[in-house]
Amino acid sequence: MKITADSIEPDKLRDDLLDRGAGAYVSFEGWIRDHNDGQKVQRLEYEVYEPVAIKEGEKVIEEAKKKFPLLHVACVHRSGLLEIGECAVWVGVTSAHRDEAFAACRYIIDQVKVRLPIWKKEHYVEGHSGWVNCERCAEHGHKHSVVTGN
Amino acid sequence: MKITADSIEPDKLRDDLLDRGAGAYVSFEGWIRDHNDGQKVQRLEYEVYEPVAIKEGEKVIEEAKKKFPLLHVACVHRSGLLEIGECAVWVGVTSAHRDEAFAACRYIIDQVKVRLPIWKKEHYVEGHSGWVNCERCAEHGHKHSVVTGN
Amino acid sequence: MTKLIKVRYFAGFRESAGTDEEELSMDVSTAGDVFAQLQHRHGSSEPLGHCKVAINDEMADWDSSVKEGDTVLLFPPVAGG
Amino acid sequence: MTKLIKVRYFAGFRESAGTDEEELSMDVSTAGDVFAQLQHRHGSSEPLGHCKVAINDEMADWDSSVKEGDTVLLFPPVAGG
Repeated sequence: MKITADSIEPDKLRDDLLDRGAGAYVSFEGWIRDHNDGQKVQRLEYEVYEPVAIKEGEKVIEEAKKKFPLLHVACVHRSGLLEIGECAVWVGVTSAHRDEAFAACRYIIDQVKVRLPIWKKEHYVEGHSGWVNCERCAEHGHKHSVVTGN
Repeated sequence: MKITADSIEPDKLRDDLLDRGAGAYVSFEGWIRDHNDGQKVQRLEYEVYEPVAIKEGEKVIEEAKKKFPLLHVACVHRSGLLEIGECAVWVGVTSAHRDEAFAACRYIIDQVKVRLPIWKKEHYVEGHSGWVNCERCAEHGHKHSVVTGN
Repeated sequence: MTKLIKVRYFAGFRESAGTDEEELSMDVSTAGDVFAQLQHRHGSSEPLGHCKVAINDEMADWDSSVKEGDTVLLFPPVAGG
Repeated sequence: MTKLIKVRYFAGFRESAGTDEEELSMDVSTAGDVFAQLQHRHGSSEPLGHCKVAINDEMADWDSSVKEGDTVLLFPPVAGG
């Protein structure tokens, strides 16, 4: 698990997972969309509390390795200000067969999104901004706590 | 859908799927493993009947687009002789959210593997070789039709 | 009724037929009939249910009818990826 | 019993608290007590069930006990990825 303020380079990260015994590689990338919940997004700001985010991310990866027969796993999450189209999070998994690679990649991104101390503030084209609440909270109809004027 | 005798370059293929509205990118790569069914594999030979493989691949992609709200989809399959570690097939999908990207990527690779007229012959370290039967047939306990001496 | 049919073989079928294509005069009405007669001729034991067929480069069913001049493509079990 | 506790705020909590950390003398036994007292103090309306807590950089539960000198990290709803 790595947190970085620099651009994520998926092709280099992928090459670290190469393995002669691997038949399947599945990767997920989360990109900054130009819209969310009907609002036009200009950029996103990620606040990460690194000491706990890294520990919790490693825990998620260990859980995935226990659940599925994997060869290699890695996850990198950005911090700081990101522009539309940039990669905010990358997960890569290799295994002998594809079933476990898909399942593990999905497990990791799902857990990372709800467990790591990472917050994003959307800056909207209209000028205001707001912290985005967690996905699970969103299911309870509780989405944005919009802060105006910044 | 593309069939190619040249190396697959996932990073270039990925860049064709970039989209300001995309929040999720999922890719699958099938790599040549050094073993299969307990046999050590030296290299693999893919025979592809291109006219029908391309038509059928396009059909699979269209089906995925109908089933899931996707932004971009692409699939490339190798033909010819491949060494251990090489990428035999690549599938990339972008969409607003990750649910549909994972589901579509999985749908496409599953269908490509069982519907396209593509055959692989494994060349084993021990010197013999054999055509690999389809995954579905394998489930019925019907796996290799080994041809010795080549 | 006897028809002139072109048959193309792929992968393992090409190896058991010893050729990648042949033109045959066959008394057949469906793609399945072509498969059955050639399985006998070439001594292949691959069950029809594991195989696929295309007619004139379009995927077809085993009960698709075959007419004079058609090219029938016999696909042994596929294994992409 | 009154304890000296260091509290750290993140994201929206930092904005409503107007600071990223403070040292407080609090009469609390669990992390949940810390949350409840500070929610009142800072006028935040975020339900506890949406938030998380860590004590001394280890993820904790709301009923984890808090002792003198602990650093309690209050995490508003997370949204990685």
